[in-house]
Amino acid sequence: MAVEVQTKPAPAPSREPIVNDFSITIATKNGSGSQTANATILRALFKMGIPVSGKNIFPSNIQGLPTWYTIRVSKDGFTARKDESEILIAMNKATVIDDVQKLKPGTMCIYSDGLGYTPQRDDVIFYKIPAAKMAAASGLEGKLRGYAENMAYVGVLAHLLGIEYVELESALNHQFKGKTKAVEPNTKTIKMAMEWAKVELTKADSYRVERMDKTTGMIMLDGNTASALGAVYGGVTFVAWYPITPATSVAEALGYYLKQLRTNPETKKPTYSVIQAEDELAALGMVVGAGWAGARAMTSTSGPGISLMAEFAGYAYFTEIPAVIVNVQRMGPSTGLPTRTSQGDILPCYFLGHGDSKHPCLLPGSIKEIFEFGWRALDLAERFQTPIFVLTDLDFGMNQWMSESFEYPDREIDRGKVLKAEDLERLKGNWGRYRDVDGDGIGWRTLPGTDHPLAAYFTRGTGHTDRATYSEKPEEWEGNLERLNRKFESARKEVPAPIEDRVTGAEIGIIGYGSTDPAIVEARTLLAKKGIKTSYMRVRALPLSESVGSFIRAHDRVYVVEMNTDAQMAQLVKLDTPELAARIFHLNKNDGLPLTARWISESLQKMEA
Amino acid sequence: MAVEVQTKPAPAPSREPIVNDFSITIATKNGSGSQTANATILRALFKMGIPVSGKNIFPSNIQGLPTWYTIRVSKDGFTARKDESEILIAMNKATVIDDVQKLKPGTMCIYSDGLGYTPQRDDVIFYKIPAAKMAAASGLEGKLRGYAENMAYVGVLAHLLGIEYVELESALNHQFKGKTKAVEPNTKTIKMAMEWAKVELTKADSYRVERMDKTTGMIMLDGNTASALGAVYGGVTFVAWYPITPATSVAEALGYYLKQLRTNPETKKPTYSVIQAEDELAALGMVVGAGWAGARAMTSTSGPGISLMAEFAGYAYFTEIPAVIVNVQRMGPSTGLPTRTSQGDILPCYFLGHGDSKHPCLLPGSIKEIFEFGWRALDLAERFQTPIFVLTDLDFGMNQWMSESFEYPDREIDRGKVLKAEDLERLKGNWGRYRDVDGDGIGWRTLPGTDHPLAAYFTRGTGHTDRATYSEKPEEWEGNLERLNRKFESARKEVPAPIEDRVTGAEIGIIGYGSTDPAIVEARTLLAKKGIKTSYMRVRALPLSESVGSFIRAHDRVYVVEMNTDAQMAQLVKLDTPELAARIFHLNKNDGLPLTARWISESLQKMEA
Amino acid sequence: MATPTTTQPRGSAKVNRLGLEKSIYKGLDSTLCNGCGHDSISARIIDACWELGIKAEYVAKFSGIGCSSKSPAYFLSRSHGFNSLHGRMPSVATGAMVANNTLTGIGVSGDGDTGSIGFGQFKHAVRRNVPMLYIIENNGVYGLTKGQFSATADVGQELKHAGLNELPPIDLCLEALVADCGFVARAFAGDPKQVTELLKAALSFKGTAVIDIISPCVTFNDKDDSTKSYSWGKTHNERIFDVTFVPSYEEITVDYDEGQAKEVELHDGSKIVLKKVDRSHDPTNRMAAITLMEQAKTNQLFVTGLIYINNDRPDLRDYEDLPETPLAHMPSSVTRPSKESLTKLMQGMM
Amino acid sequence: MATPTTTQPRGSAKVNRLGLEKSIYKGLDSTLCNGCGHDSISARIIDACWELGIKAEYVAKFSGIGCSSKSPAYFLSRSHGFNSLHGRMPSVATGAMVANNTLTGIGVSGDGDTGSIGFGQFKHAVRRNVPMLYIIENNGVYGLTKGQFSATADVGQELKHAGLNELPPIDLCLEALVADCGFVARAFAGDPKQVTELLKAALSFKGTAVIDIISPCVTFNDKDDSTKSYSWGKTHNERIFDVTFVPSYEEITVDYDEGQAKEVELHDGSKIVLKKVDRSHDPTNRMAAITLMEQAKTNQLFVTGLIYINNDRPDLRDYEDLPETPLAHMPSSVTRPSKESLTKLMQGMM
Ligand SMILES: Cc1ncc(C[n+]2csc(CCOP(=O)(O)OP(=O)(O)O)c2C)c(N)n1
Ligand SMILES: Cc1ncc(C[n+]2csc(CCOP(=O)(O)OP(=O)(O)O)c2C)c(N)n1
Ligand code: SF4
Ligand code: SF4
Ligand SMILES: [Mg+2]
Ligand SMILES: [Mg+2]
Repeated sequence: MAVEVQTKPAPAPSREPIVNDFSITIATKNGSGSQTANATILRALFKMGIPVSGKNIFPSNIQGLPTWYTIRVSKDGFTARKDESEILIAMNKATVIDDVQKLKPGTMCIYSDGLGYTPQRDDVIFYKIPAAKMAAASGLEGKLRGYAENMAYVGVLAHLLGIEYVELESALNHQFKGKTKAVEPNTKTIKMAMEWAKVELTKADSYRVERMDKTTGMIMLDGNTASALGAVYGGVTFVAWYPITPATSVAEALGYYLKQLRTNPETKKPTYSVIQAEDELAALGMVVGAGWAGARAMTSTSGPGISLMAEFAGYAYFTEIPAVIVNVQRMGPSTGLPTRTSQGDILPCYFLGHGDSKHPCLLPGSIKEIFEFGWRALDLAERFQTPIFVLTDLDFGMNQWMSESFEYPDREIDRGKVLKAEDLERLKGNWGRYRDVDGDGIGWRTLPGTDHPLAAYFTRGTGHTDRATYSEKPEEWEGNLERLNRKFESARKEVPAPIEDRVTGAEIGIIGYGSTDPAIVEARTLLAKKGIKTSYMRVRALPLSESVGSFIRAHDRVYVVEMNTDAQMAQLVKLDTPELAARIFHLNKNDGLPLTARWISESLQKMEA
Repeated sequence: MAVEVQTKPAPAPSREPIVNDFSITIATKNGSGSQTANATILRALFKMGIPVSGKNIFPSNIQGLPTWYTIRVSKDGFTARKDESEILIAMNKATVIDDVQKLKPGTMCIYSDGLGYTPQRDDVIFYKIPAAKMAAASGLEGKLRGYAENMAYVGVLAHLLGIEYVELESALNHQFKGKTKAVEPNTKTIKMAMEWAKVELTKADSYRVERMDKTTGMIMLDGNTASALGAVYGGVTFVAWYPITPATSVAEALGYYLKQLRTNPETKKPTYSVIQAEDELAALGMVVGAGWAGARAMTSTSGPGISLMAEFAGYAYFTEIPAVIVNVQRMGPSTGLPTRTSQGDILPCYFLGHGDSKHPCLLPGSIKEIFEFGWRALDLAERFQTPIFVLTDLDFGMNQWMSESFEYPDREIDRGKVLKAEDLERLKGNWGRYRDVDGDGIGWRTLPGTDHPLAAYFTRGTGHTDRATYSEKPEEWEGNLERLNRKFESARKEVPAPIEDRVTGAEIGIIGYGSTDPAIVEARTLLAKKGIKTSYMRVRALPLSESVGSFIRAHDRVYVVEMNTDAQMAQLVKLDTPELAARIFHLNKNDGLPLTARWISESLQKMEA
Repeated sequence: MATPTTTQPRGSAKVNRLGLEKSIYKGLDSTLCNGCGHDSISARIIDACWELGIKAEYVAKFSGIGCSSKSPAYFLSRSHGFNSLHGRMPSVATGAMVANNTLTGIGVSGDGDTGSIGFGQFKHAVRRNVPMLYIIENNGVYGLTKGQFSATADVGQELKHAGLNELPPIDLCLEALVADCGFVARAFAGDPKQVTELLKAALSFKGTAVIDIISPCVTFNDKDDSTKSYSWGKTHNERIFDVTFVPSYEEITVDYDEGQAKEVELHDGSKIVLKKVDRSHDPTNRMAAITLMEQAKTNQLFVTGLIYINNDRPDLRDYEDLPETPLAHMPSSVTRPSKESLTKLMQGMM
Repeated sequence: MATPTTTQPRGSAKVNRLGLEKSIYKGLDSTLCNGCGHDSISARIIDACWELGIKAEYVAKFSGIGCSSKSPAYFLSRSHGFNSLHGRMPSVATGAMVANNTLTGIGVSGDGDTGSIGFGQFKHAVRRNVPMLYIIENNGVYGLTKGQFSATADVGQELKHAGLNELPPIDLCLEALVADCGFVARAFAGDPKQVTELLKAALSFKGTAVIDIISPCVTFNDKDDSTKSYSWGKTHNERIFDVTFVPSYEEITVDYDEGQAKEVELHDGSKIVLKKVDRSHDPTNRMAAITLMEQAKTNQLFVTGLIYINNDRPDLRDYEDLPETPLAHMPSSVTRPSKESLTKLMQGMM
């Protein structure tokens, strides 16, 4: 086999080994089956105890358009995206020239001979691999042979970096749930490729991996699975949804795990129902109907679905019906970039619906929190009898993250204020659906089917008295809206509070939320290295906690870091603390890619200058 | 006929006549046909040269529920609602007790003997009228007889106040377009009632009207008609709509006036098209399709329709398609109070759609301006290739207002940047749909059907290059969004600027918009009487003009007066001028009734205290 | 308008089999126009529920927006009501009926609500066979917004402001049939006996039972030449059957000639007895039903009665394989999987 | 897949009657999966438009969202395209076709786009008879979101992740028929000749022409037992007619036995020649068409061809009584009434 190795030594001066601290980009075509290969590498590294994260930058297409999978290997445990990768695995003819162009001097590139590519740079180390031949040698046919090509780069990379074969094998076993028939052809190719590389390649780069112990007890999964599991452990009983990228896998994971965990072992009957609706209007309509009737009900969607849910969201807000809406944000406005990430639905969700509507929004900042907020959202929805939005995004939802293990819910399921027939008996029917008897703005509700002649009330989107009868009286309208605002203020105190890291002596504060947390955490270490101290407040919900104000007050300049065009959170922060607005700065970017620590740190420094 | 007149003199001490300065409330049942009667009174007063305004407080029901029609007579030209009326015409058994309760001492009440009501107050002057008998005497049958009862109170009131019979008669002729058959039975009843009153009633109250000359050259109409006329003179060619209170009459008036003014006199063909869609999603979809194809297209709707239009609004924003959306605001959230007014859709319209969408909103503050913004909105939509919202409300839209005559548009119709086949020839096809060649963020578009091989482009809600081809490239996405923001900033300068009345020495500024203007104007005179100087800025569009900032800076305290629950405009003002937020105060109320000057002035004083 | 039927308690009995007077089944006073067809339908719902001895506490009422959709406030005040959004009643009912499978669902919609904005939801609810009675109070007009055409307006129909309708009408029975509805009926609000019997049958049906009731709008669409007017209905109402509903707990006492009547048995053992009146129609034959509706549409015939019945389709609760305990009442012990299960899951992800 | 037809320029002619090569009618390179049925439909659209000598500049292309809805980018690059929102193509096309009555409209949608989220708009566009060709690329699945069931999936259809479908399918031809569509056809993407001829006929039809084309999704729903797969299509495709379209500017040269063929003339003088193949069906008989589709649905028959044609309904442009000048090009002198007219109006309001 012909092998071509970069012979001129790369101009890298030091050549000290770079261990467990680099990124790998695998450039392929959509639909070429490289996911398995990439996941195998990721998992093998993870099981070697090395912190990793995997991000797929993919097109809105099923087959053929360019896709980049990036694996970050970080001994320090950083999981954010990096601006550049040190290792490129080039498997896509359409992008190879561009992809190589982006490499920094001293980095490396593995490429398939099938690309017909001839390296044009001498400051990068190239390894050409006969991927197609190796795949042919695998004995696999058709589509599967294409997949085997991917295993070829796995093997070569493993050899060059020192990824342990046993971990690759067990990663494949994990993925194929131990099905030898599926695993074997892959391991065979990997072994072959490793052998080949050992014989034919001379390692000229400095990148290697070494076993560590930084992932013990950690799990690896995508955020949408975490969302689904959160709901499963939150006791969800009804799900209605409509397919939309990147939210689809929430519902699919719900289907999968509910079946597994919530089928009655005796009757084999489900203790839940999942319905694929005809669109998002119907999906939320069903959820609202189910929530009204007493189910723990939720839906999941993304941008366009949010727009279509506006009318029902306002209805549920005003009639006070629990509902959980998971919004896995993608890039908008409009259809936008359906396979790219953004945090652009903060304002749209908070104010969804005409008139004076507003909704508590939960903003999990880690995979573990996505799970936690998954069950808490259901509790909050029933407690506050209102729609609760949970906002994650494509980066969280569809990428592979390492995470601490999830903690079992630390409190009982909260079904909120529901009066049973016996309660009504006790109250002698003296109750009002919208009466604020507890001072928290939340009334007591009854469920249809309650066997008491005075249980019934009439739910309507029109003005009503506290007994739910129609009313156009100015005082009654105002009174009801005031109570709703009181309820909203009660929610402000109950939604997850921000998490703060205040650093003494820091003049600068950073406010962030959601999936940008890893990049912010890393950016703070970069800034610290430059001698810039920063405090950090990660907000976890809307309405904003009152502590946001004191955080801002404690700093001279506060940068709100986010991933949208209009600095939406910064706007909300200013609205809540107008008197501090002069200290609040926008640090937002929205190009579809997850923020990087470098961008945050450099932009902040520029603004400071 | 038995007549009962308050004999004990009311405790009013002075008994000076109160001329042309009071309000009349006519309490009836919905569907009882009292509109004609009320309009007759209103118009007769108007034609006597006395400033008047008429407001209908009606239920969301077709027949039977209580309705109050209020006519304000104001020699000073104030047209805002007043908190109380001095004259009650009680025709509804269901509300008479309450209605009388609300009267202040010294005021008067005309009531029908049909109510079976016995006056319980001796500080109010009562006139009982045998309305049913008079109606019977009219010779009318069935429903019409009920209507005649209404003419009975017209006659009695006319006698008591001194409304001239000729003006009543000509008002009826105006309403019935001179159809004697329709007019006659009414004039007959009025005359009879006036006669009866002359003979049987002793005037014990102090209210009267006197001819003035304050309405010469003025017109009287409702805002929805003004909206429709604005669009007609704006050259609208396509309308799609879906019925909804209180916007329905915009489309109905469009149908009426387009037929009248825009039928080709030769071919008898319409030069426009009006389609009743199956819902609001389809209505805006049709408008967007028509606007894309080159029609001047618009729709009209209210709250729930706005929610349903969210997805298309975002689409049109992002693909840059002109569209005008008239939102006649009603009380929300949700179905809310469909027949009550509010300014609750400021935020929802401004940010309509998921992702980072935003839309210019026009906020006319008078009937004349509704007309003007009607045509300007179409120009702006085509100029900026974007949806333009025009926000009026139920109070403006469905009530009778006196207004200055409309001015004919002072500039040519602006069809925006459209390239024709010959332009493309000249450019040798070198154009890009989304290319910012003029530095204002606005690209040039072509219309389908343009006879040039390079005219076509592909409109999509997904990310695109400046040639409208699909793109997921981060820089291209960002570049496009930056251009959209630039375009939005261009629009900021072109939308109607605020109108200011700066008073030297005033520490207090008031910011208002829309239908609350008359109440603010009046409140300022009340405040002035108390020695409180105020400046006033009426904003007329979003995005807010930069002059808002300088207005705020010029005052110590600025009150944003509005009619919604969440002080939406105040929020936007703060967002645009965060550094001034500490001076900005919310003066908002939202109970379904138009604001009154007294409420504004008293609340402001309370906040000042 | 009293409607003596086989199922009503005999003689002077003032209470039904639950021992309840009819007044218990009433709602608030109607705020609709005097003489509105919708009000007589409300009265029939009260009759039917009382006569069947339905426990109102177990009924859930649904509607969209419109005059028609207001009517659930005017019957069964002991039942929970859900006045939802314009055109969205089907989705709301879907969620509620799945959340609690012990509920009986009564939905009331209008021709605008169902035929325009809610058309997609209507068709999909029928396709899913959501277990509920779905009444369309069809007046060919938008009542609440004061007289625009709905999609069921006939060609040539005239309205005061809207002018003349030229677009072909949607036939909601045909639409239901094509969407695989298992219970399709048409009736006239001015024909109390038939409405009541059809309602009773529909309330015992398992799956979506659609009844399209022509219900005149006296305020905006009651001119004699409107096919949705009282006078048109009265003169054109062509009953294909004389329908009698016999609940499971009663014996058939109604008598009829062999061969002239058809008996259809429902899931709960109750029976619908159909006495042929005029034309011959087999309501268990789908193609015959489609043909009949198609003919009626083309020729503006006002045929009323049970158009189609098919007991065999699974309903949504079957599709969803719902357990006995309503989802709404599933205890936390069941809905939250064990701590161990989470630990195991976590281990699998390590 | 070249498709020789009567209308194509004979012999070695490389240009059509406008003197244009076929490549002019192409679009961008497709980004759909290799072998996707949608791509062969795009190719047929290119064929049909080229063969008819349609001026692409006067065509407007519309779509919703889905793999299918992407395809307008892959044909007629000289035509303006409008890739709208999921399920909302009908309303957008309605507006555009009214705004400019000189445009020829080609809409491409998917079974999800039309049968689920866009069902209401689809039915109402057909009811309005929006003048356009409305193609549904029907694969029984949501392609772009990776393999969920659409509402046209047959009972018993299985998908990798979604499992087994139990809900009855929506038949979009039947739905179009019931909504009074005047041109209803079904075809199979793997049958190029029939697709092209039907497209040509549809492009000459005045009003909404619906063609439901079974278009296999090779990635998510091409298992042999799926009724939307290539192999099912190939083995089950039962053409009811051999369709040939003869444009107005050509003579009929196709020969056929008298009695075995039927000729339908369109508004523009072109003709559709239908040679009977198998079963006897009269496509001008609405009830026959409904019956055929109902039978096909019940028995999972894959009958293809022109199901129904009716030239007599006015289209939306008739209903709207559109003038000759497109609304889009109406000059300001016409669209802004005179100053005098305003003065007069104002006087009337004084
Ligand atoms: C989204 C939305 N659009 C419009 C309306 C206004 N609206 C209220 S009722 C109605 C039509 C009702 O017609 P129909 O369903 O036939 O009921 P009817 O009043 O005739 O009984 C409309 C358009 C609304 N409430 N919501
Ligand atoms: C409002 C909205 N909801 C969901 C989606 C996600 N989505 C994109 S395509 C699609 C289904 C497409 O199916 P179909 O119309 O059958 O087209 P196919 O891909 O099968 O050709 C969905 C649900 C969307 N784009 N917009
Ligand atoms: S308007 Fe018509 S539909 Fe509405 S309540 Fe009156 S009669 Fe009934
Ligand atoms: S996923 Fe299916 S429908 Fe989409 S492009 Fe691929 S084959 Fe075609
Ligand atoms: Mg109706
Ligand atoms: Mg599909």
